[in-house]
Amino acid sequence: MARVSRAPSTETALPTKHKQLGLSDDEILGIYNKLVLIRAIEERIWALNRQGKVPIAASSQGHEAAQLGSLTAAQKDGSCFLFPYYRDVALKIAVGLEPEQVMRSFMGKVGDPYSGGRQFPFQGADLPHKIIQISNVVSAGVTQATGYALAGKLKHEETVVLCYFGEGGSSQGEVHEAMNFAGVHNLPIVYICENNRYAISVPQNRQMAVGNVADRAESYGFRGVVVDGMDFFASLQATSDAILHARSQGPILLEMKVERFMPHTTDDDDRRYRPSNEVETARQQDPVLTIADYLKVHGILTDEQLDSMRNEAQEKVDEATDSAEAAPPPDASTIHDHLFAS
Amino acid sequence: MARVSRAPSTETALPTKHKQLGLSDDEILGIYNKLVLIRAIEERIWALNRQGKVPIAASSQGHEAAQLGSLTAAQKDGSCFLFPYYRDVALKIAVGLEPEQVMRSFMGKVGDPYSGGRQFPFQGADLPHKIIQISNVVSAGVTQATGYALAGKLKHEETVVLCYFGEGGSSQGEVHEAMNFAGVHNLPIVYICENNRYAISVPQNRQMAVGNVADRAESYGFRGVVVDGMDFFASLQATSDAILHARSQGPILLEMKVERFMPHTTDDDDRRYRPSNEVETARQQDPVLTIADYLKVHGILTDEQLDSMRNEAQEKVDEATDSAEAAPPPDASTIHDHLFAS
Amino acid sequence: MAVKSVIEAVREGMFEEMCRDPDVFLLGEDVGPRGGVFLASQGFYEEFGRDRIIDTPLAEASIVGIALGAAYKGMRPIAEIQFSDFIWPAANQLIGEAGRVCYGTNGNLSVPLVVRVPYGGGIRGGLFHSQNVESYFFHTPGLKVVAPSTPFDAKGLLKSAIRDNNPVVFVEHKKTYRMVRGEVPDDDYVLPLGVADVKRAGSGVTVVSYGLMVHYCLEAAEALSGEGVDVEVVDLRTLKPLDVDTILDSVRKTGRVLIVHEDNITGGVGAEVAARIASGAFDYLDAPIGRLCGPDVPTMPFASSLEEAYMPSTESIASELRNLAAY
Amino acid sequence: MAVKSVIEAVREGMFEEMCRDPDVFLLGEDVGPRGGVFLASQGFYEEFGRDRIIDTPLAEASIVGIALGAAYKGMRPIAEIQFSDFIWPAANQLIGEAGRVCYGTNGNLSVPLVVRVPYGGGIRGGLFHSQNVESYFFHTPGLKVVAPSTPFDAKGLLKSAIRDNNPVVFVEHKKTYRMVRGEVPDDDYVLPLGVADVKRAGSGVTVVSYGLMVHYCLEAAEALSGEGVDVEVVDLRTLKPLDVDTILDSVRKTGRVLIVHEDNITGGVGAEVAARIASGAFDYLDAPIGRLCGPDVPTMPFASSLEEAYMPSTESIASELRNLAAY
Ligand SMILES: Cc1ncc(C[n+]2csc(CCOP(=O)(O)OP(=O)(O)O)c2C)c(N)n1
Ligand SMILES: Cc1ncc(C[n+]2csc(CCOP(=O)(O)OP(=O)(O)O)c2C)c(N)n1
Ligand SMILES: [Mg+2]
Ligand SMILES: [Mg+2]
Repeated sequence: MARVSRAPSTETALPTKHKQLGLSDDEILGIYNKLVLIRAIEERIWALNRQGKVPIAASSQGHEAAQLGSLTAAQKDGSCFLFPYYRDVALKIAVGLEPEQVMRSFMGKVGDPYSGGRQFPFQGADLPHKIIQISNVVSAGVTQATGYALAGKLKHEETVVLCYFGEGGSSQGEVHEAMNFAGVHNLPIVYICENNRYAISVPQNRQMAVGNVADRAESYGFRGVVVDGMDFFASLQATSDAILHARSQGPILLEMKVERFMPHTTDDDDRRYRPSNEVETARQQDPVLTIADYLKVHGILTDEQLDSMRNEAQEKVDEATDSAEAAPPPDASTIHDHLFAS
Repeated sequence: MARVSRAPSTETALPTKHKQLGLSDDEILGIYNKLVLIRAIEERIWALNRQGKVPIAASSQGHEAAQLGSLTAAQKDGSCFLFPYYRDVALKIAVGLEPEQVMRSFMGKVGDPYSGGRQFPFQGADLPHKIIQISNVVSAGVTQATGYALAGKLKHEETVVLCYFGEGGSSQGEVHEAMNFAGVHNLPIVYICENNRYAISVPQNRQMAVGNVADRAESYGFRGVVVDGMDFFASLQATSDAILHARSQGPILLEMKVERFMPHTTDDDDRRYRPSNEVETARQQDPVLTIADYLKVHGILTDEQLDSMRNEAQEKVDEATDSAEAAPPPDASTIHDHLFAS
Repeated sequence: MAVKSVIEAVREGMFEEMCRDPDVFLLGEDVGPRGGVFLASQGFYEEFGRDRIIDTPLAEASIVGIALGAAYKGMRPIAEIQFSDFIWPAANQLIGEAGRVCYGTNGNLSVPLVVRVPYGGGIRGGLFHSQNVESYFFHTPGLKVVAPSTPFDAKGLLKSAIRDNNPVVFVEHKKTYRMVRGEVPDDDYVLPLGVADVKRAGSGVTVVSYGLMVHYCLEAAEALSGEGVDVEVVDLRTLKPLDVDTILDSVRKTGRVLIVHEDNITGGVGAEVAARIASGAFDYLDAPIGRLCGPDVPTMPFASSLEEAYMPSTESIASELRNLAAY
Repeated sequence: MAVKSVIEAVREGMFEEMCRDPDVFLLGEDVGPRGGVFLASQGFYEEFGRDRIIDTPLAEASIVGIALGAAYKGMRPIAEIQFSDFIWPAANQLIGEAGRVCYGTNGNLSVPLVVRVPYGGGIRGGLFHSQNVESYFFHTPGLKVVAPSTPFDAKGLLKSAIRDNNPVVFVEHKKTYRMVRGEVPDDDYVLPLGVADVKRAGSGVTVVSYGLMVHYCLEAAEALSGEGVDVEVVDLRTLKPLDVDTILDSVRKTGRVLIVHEDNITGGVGAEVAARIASGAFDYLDAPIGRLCGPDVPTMPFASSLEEAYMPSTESIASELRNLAAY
């Protein structure tokens, strides 16, 4: 059985959870500020889709605590390399992209940092931020991430790879092959499964006969851990632990239980298959709310601060949208560029 | 952890093991007789390869107890359908092929029951004996077997599918996908892994970081069992149990620990990678010897009978070889036949 | 006859065959309550239940492999690959296995299997939701490949494919799904596999195409008729078996031919068509064989500008036809 | 210069590159102590150790995917697929991913990867140990495809492939491994990718081929020289990039061309060669473009009679050349 990883208990008086995890008040506030911005960006993107200005978007709403928690762990570690998947929108923004870069990526404009507008938003590589995600073919990046970890090991580097996928993606044969290989070679890699119980419309019980993807780790000779991915602190803690484990002992599989608040993508209509109140209930755990509550309880955030954060975020998003809209798409003459490297 | 399945203990006075398993003296003697014939055939085939008359052969030597044990269970059940792999030579002969059919298959002659000489020996389909093995692409048959089991279930039949592969084959992603699907749909299928600890030259510890393939069953929500595949009775018992389980409760993974006595195929030279005494030691468990001992101890077989069995087998093999050699290869004009079904 | 879209025709074709034959069943990702991401199976789950409309785990190799195994047992599975770009994990089952079952068992077994594959670009699908995959299967002996362009063809050919005892890769151009509408008979009909269709008769230049591009070719032909160039449009409909006779007949008549497809030019279906013409109608040719196809970059990029630059268009087809006519 | 076989040339090429560049490593099934099933890496494990000679689990998708990931980090992996027929599980990584990395990251990343693929028939390999897979990769933008015919070419091209910053599918004809011997320089040399080689100059008929078939073409050319037919043999060497200029130059000179390959005819590389000639050298052609290729059945059957019936031979090539010369 996979272990269940928990954040430091809330009952503890002091130090607060974020301090226990080595985050200063400013740092946790900064992270929350990013989250607010990310939410504003995501909501705008969805609206832009409805206006015909963004052809397609997946949303990370509901996955943000897991993504930002694991990213924070990676950033604190300093030697991680990331292979995220298409739903890791919050993560990909939070690494340090400007809102305008984000908008350009979603609109397929020049300046898209991932693919220069050749691919769906946020697919390709953002090497300055140590991210590779070549495609959105589900789980195709998992063997590649494993190979990256192998290369890091062969080169005697400190690098730990974080490799993300959904529970749907865990059904792909390549995931089995990758984990099996990582087990044999004891690679420094953390497999992170963001389990939101749906692969588009297919519920978990039609995808697998088990409750936890993490339990599969044993089949490959390593450890599996289940964590509440709606809890930023638990996600941060579990990822930090996993990174250390991966570096010293080899692979580990971290399953983050999350909720998908939005339809699969802007193309989807989840009313066809999702019980009507499910999302509503899930939204009670919205990290945008729960982290705000936490910060307020601990006197780190006031209502006014929150308001101005939100306003600032909206302003940034407005600006980014306008300039990205004004930006040109790539010149048609570039269609043959970079087919081959020189 | 996978359970370990054991044959009825030898210590028990009476009834003898075969009787406990519902086999009469004649039946167990008949099975042994087949084994002697199979060994004679396999040895001849190897020799024919050295003479340039058989282009390629894999051998089941060392796997026979597992194969014949599981086949006997399937035959006693009466409603099984088999998807074996290339090493299941003993099984494929024992279902009821004439030695001459065997030889024709190995020589690529007209009358090869599997493919009419289009494929490597024993690949294609022997439908009269309820066997399909389209190719020897490792594990490519596993999803197909699973689909066959699904169809049987959709058609409300009694059929239980037995699907065979090596431990090497268990690394293929398709095996993961197949078992996962079988788990979700509770299919009547027994996955049988003949684990001889080598995939050609690659030892088990370079293939996987775990000791038992059977342990993986849990990842798919079903049961895994380890059995001593060098023991005919244990293999029979475990397969019988597994068939019943599959029919009433769904999939099960049976791992049979076996020994590969011969090089991977006639093309291989195992001295490049195998410790010199390993095979020698393993041969002490040769089912051709151990079952003979058993039969003699229980007064079912005498030395004279054994001699005449062997002589008879040699005669059959001689005859079969001669007539298969004399048989023509398929006519060149048939090369386009059966590209499509009508 | 009612006017229907291509997606409606596909849905009807499957629906009718599922009613007609209890051995037909559908499996794939999101084909159940969701009705498929393109809604090809909308309402099927409610009608046929979850034994015959199977939402699979996200694992294409197993979708095709399981379908194959079910076909061995006499079922007639329809496997849906959600987007053509996701067919590669299933290549082992489709290229390696399916096409060799009948041949490799000397006719002992046959495989009544349809793999439905929404494909093609022009819908802002970017590098991984636009691919033209047909030529890979075209090159694979033992597979049939069908690529309809109209609702009428889609339904009639799909029904034939389902009734065929061989593995058929049925590629459906996503852009035609809702864009192309046309009359579809209300009663049962089938169209034979392996027969091309002259969608427009003409005597001056032949254009050979399939799928979405047929419509652009027809538009171009229309445009050129005003200029005195009489274009014959041959819609291959079935890529394999390839109806070489219809192609050669047309070229022998016109002496000039342009082959148009969206797929990358090098090694595409058009290369084979050109080669057949170059050997089979050599003496009739009055001009070099033209090909207007997608360039050799990995599919349509996402940016509107690059996607447009990739796709053959009515204008570029018309211009090539003009050149050919003037040669 | 010493006389070597193709397999020796391949082994030397890899060995030298591994000595030259510590980022080069080899992974695949049985490449370790076994030295590869064709002994391409015999002695490597002992020389380079198990970090650089990695025996993988039996799982081709991961072999290529892991190699790809290692290439992202600046390694130069050589992935061995044991037989071409087993490459299909890796299609997702090779067709779907590898060829799009550089393009799909707008040049952010490149993939210095070589996938070595023993292929081809004539060795009693039957349906699943004989396949010609080159045309699938030939059709895939972003991949290079190399198919040497001689030891000299094999070594020089392999070294170039390893130094190339792009994914290269390097197909090695199994029958040439030990059958074909020739001189190989002792010192370091490379041959450029994308350049065909005129293996025999002639003025009467051009024959275009690659791999094993080049040798049969050369024999046929020899046979015909006695009959007064002067055959030029063009060995493509690299299928992609395709050296169209060399092909067209030859055809413009001879006016007659036969394309020969072992791969199934429909949609094979020869179709593209024919199409290029049909558009690029149309006015120079004195005869229909000929193709002599494997028939459209799934690879060479196992039985000697059927395998022979499948393979183009010196005799059948000579006879086609005779017909062309007489046209
Ligand atoms: C190989 C492949 N098959 C199918 C798809 C279509 N598709 C995209 S996402 C998705 C569901 C993925 O579910 P999961 O892995 O659970 O991730 P989630 O979207 O729930 O985060 C599907 C079927 C794809 N992109 N790639
Ligand atoms: C997909 C695929 N890859 C590689 C091979 C070559 N090959 C044939 S058998 C084999 C080893 C199989 O080992 P295992 O599954 O353990 O079976 P065993 O031979 O030991 O019974 C290999 C690598 C193949 N036939 N198919
Ligand atoms: Mg999910
Ligand atoms: Mg084994």
